[in-house]
Amino acid sequence: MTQPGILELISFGPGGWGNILLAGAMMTILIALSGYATGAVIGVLGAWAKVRGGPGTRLAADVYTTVLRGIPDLLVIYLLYFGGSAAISAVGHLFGAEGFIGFPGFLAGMLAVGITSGAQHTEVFRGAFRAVHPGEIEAAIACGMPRWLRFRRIVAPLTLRHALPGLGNVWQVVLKESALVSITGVAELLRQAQIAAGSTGLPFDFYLIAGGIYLMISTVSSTVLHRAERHFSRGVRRS
Amino acid sequence: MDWTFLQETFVSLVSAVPMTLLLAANSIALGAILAVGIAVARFSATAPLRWLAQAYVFVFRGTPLLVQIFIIYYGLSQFPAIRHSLLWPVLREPYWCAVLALALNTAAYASEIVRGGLLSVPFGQVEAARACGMSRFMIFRRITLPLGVRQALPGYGNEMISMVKATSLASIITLMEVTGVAARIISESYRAIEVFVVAGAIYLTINFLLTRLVQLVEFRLSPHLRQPVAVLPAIIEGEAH
Amino acid sequence: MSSPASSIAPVAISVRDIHKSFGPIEVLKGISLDAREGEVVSILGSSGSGKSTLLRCINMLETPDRGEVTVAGETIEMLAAGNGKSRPRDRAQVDRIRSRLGMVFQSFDLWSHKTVLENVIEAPIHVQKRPRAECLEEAEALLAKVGIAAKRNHYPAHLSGGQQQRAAIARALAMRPAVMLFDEPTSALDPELVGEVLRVMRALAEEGRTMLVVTHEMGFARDVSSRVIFLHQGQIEEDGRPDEVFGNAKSERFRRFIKA
Amino acid sequence: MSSPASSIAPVAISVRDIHKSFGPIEVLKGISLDAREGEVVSILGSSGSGKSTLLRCINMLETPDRGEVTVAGETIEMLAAGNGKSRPRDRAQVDRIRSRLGMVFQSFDLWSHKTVLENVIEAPIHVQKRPRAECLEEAEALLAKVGIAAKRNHYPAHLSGGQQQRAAIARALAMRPAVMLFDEPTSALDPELVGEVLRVMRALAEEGRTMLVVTHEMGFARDVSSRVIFLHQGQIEEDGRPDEVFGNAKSERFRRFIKA
Amino acid sequence: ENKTWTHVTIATEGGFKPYNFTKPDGTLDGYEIELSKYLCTHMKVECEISVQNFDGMIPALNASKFDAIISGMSATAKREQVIDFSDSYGSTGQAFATLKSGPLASLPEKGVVFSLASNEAGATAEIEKLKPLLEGKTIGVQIASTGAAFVDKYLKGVVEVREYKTTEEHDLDLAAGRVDLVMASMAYLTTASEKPGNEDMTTTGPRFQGGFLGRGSSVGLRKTDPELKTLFNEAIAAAKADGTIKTLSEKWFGFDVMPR
Ligand SMILES: Nc1ncnc2c1ncn2[C@@H]1O[C@H](COP(=O)(O)OP(=O)(O)OP(=O)(O)O)[C@@H](O)[C@H]1O
Ligand SMILES: Nc1ncnc2c1ncn2[C@@H]1O[C@H](COP(=O)(O)OP(=O)(O)OP(=O)(O)O)[C@@H](O)[C@H]1O
Ligand SMILES: [Mg+2]
Ligand SMILES: [Mg+2]
Repeated sequence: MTQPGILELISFGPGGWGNILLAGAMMTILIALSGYATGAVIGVLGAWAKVRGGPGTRLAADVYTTVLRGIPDLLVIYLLYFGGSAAISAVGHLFGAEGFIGFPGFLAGMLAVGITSGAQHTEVFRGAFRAVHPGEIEAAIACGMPRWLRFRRIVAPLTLRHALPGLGNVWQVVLKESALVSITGVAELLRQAQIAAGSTGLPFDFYLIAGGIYLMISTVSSTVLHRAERHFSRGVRRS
Repeated sequence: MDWTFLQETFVSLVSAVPMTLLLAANSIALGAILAVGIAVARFSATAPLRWLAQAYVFVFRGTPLLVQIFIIYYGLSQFPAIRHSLLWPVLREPYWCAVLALALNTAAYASEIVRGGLLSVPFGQVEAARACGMSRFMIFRRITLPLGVRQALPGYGNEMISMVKATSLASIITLMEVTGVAARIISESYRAIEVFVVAGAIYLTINFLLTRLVQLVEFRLSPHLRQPVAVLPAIIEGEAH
Repeated sequence: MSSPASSIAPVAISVRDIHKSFGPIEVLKGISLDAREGEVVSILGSSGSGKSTLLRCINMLETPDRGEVTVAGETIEMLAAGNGKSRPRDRAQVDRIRSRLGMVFQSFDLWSHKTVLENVIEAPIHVQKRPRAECLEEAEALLAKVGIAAKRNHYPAHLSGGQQQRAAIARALAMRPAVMLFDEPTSALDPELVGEVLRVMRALAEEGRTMLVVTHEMGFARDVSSRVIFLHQGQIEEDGRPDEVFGNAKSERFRRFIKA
Repeated sequence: MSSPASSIAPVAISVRDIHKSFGPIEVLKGISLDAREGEVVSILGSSGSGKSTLLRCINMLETPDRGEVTVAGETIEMLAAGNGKSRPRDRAQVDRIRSRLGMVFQSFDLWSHKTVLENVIEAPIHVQKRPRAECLEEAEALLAKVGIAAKRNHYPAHLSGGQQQRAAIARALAMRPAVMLFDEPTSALDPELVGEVLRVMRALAEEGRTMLVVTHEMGFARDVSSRVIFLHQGQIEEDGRPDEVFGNAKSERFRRFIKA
Repeated sequence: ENKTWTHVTIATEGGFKPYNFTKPDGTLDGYEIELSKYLCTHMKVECEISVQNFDGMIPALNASKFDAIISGMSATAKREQVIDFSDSYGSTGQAFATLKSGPLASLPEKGVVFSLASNEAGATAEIEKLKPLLEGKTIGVQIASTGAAFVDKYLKGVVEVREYKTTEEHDLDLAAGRVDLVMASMAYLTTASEKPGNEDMTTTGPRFQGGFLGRGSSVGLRKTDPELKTLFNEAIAAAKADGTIKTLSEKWFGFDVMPR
């Protein structure tokens, strides 16, 4: 058996794995994006609870971040995928549904990525909020800006300025965390690479290819993040 | 609930905790040193040094750790040149390959966190230090780094915790740390949820202690953000005596 | 209370028995004062005497431990909190009242992510919901008035101290507040600009706007204000028309203060 | 150049033909000045005239585009950079010279992670490598001198503006600099404290320390300084003894400035 | 209540050549894929084969994500505690592989099959003969595979064991010289040595099968679906009887894997 070259492996023609890898990459992006968005929403709420909440909400937010940052993400996926199905079926039976109702793997994956990255988002937002110069927030209070307006116009943009490097990190983590979702049968990039590796006996080549594709996705996303960083750092003098 | 099974699982998993801790501690320590270096290189006046640091961060943040471990462990060993080099006694060992991969990986993330922290230091305070005649290195060591580190701590705490969890990937190169043992128990018993709950509890305990440690350090490093309660009674007392 | 004109005018702002402690230190020990429309009240006092804290309590940036603030007849309702302190009952009310109180901070505190012009139009557009075009026009006029129209598109980090201070004044004025609170509005200005800013403030006074001004400028206190207050150890030691207070101070402490 | 005494004393600091632009705006258009030991030079000028920029160029916080700075006989060597600008050749030399130049910033810029006392002893211990005990003792004396000894263990965030400014003065004095650069050192102080700080500055002058003081206090310029400089549009418009300058100014612009 | 099956979802790993694997166009192929098609036709049910991660397969089966596992899974006693198995459709036994150039390439009794079920005494005697030859060597096995169970039971303390997630990975370490030999199913090893990169790999020593090594590859089913098990057993019996298994296994493995 002669060893095919990498170009041959990723081609879209017959004998090339291009189509499968492309589908995997799309799935990875889809899971990562939806999970990241879910996480960001949770993160804003969590940071808000930690900074401004009463003792109860603060405790709840603390427990949430400690537990979810502390346990392996795989466990969350397992619990949602296997446990979630059982829960949904139980609810379904109450409403007279027949048999077993599946908890879609994609949904479990997205929620799992969202819930785990939400804990990281919370910490990033909290740290960034504390870096905002308090006088600027006071100036907004003194103008009579109601909370939401103040948040939208002053606090959020200033917080984002400090949060962006951290948010970039979380995005990178999420992008690769999406690989764990393969446990639910979702055919994302790394899973497709593993299948291809097992089917061809060329593990090294396919891991390299997968790494390259992840890098490509990263390139695009870090360009976007860099633009955002520049936008939110306007008016800052740097050493 | 099968208590004996949970108990047996717990005992097997706990015996793997030292391996997990050793991997985490070594790679975090090695990675932290590397991270500060990279963060500093990113502010360097020498363009090639800046590019090098940027490329490093790009590659190691941009690819899954799993792929990195795989390439370092299985990939490098495919080249006879490496197998016959002086590095082989180190690279031959799965343990050192894991530490290497984890450290290289965390260094990329941590350097970004440190960079963000350094950038958040108010410019005026750096200028005040310059005006005192402090050298660049002294400003870095006495002003920028302490303020920046304080700022970076929450993010870095995150990163250390991810590292503890990331050690679980070492199981793919035959290291029997907590997840490796858990995977073996699962593939023998097929009771994934129970085993993962026990493993989860163990990771949670480790990380909980780690979080508290980071919070303690955070508290110690930021007296200037607290109300001066601790100081005032001391003064009043001092004046009373 | 001071000039005949202002004693007829209605009370614009009234502060009753404000107390405030930081930890064990009681900074304000029961401050009361009224200002009528068009009155310019200078607040004097040595460093650390609580002048800034008083202004911050008035617009609830610091919650007073006790006491009452009334702006244009509306009293900020307070609730007793558990620990012997109090807090406002209705946040929306506080926001509404704040938008009638313009404040210029000692440290300017311009929003660093917005240009000078954006700083000035931010609150009128978004808090007061006035039309953008109108706000822009007014902002330009205000910036011209304080002499930094040329810097309208600069970010605060690229301005000199005096320019920042003037931008902060323009930002506060843009809200057309009933009462202006100034915390050392001219500390970073040269005499020429001080003159200009004081002219702006005088014009505001004539429009019937009330002002509380923390200042170290004796000239301003003497010549522009209609009333002078001297804070000492958390209490009002002197209160009266400038000529009364400067000419014939009751308090030994104040005589020492102005002699320096 | 001003009083007979100081014209005999050696030159402490000499600035030659400093130019500085920010983008298209030329802020300094060739400033030259010498100050002899013990001289107190007041720098006046309207807001935005470049006073802060001049001080910042002197200790190289901003790199002048052109020109030369000499402190105690040592000239900071500059290299031409590509774009028609220049930069210092030897960073260590700049650091050494800076440690002989004390600077008090317009915005104080205390180090927020250190207490007042730590701020004061930081540079003497770590830059000048003096023994800790000696530095502590001197710092306590300085803090007492500026009247904030009681706040020695507070962090800057918990101080009033005036207290911060005094801490910044103590920090600069602690380096025992040959030349002190003050950027509006009394802007946040009340008259009483201004008096105190000026007394400190006068004492420093008598010790033979040279001072360049950016100020808006005409009183200070007139009574304390031995020389007054007026900056306008990036150039020196007036330069002379206070009595000469205030009594008999050549420049129309300056007469307008002090009349305000 | 008897469930009637018309539609069955089958899980396979999709990357375990030659049992099951994916072709570049995304379709599945391999011994088990062709066999499943035969079985489904015989059972007169509509089948849907989906690719699943091997790790989560048994829990997922029990969580009803699909109905059957056909993925080279051996029916061992441990697995039978959790799920049910059909009759076996292939049993090749466990064999060793090493490098052609290595010292273990010439282990005795190459290719001889020892059954732990019918000839346990012979098998254990053979293992005793191997022990001195393997003393101190490192062996690689797939985690929790039947091979791992064998090594754990008979060679513990004699050899150092490394456990890998996939068989591919132990092949790589064999080539790198990190392990001296590997143990895996005969069917896998015969084809593995044909893969690129494994040219230097060869099977060596005796083979073991039966007993606690399990009945060989079987269809994994939920314990609650006895009807489906009956259907599969009938179909497998038919495949054995009409020679389908023999032809398919010769096509894919190069020898007959008919369970004996
Ligand atoms: N957040 C705070 N926590 C603790 N103490 C504070 C706080 N804010 C102010 N103080 C203290 O309260 C006192 C009054 O401060 P304030 O800022 O009102 O003084 P001020 O009269 O405005 O002085 P200055 O003229 O120097 O600005 C000071 O002693 C200060 O140290
Ligand atoms: N970093 C910078 N980037 C761009 N422009 C700047 C920068 N720093 C200062 N300037 C501009 O240079 C001019 C001089 O500023 P400088 O701070 O020296 O004024 P100043 O004389 O100290 O005024 P003030 O009395 O208000 O403090 C101003 O017009 C200012 O906008
Ligand atoms: Mg104040
Ligand atoms: Mg200035």
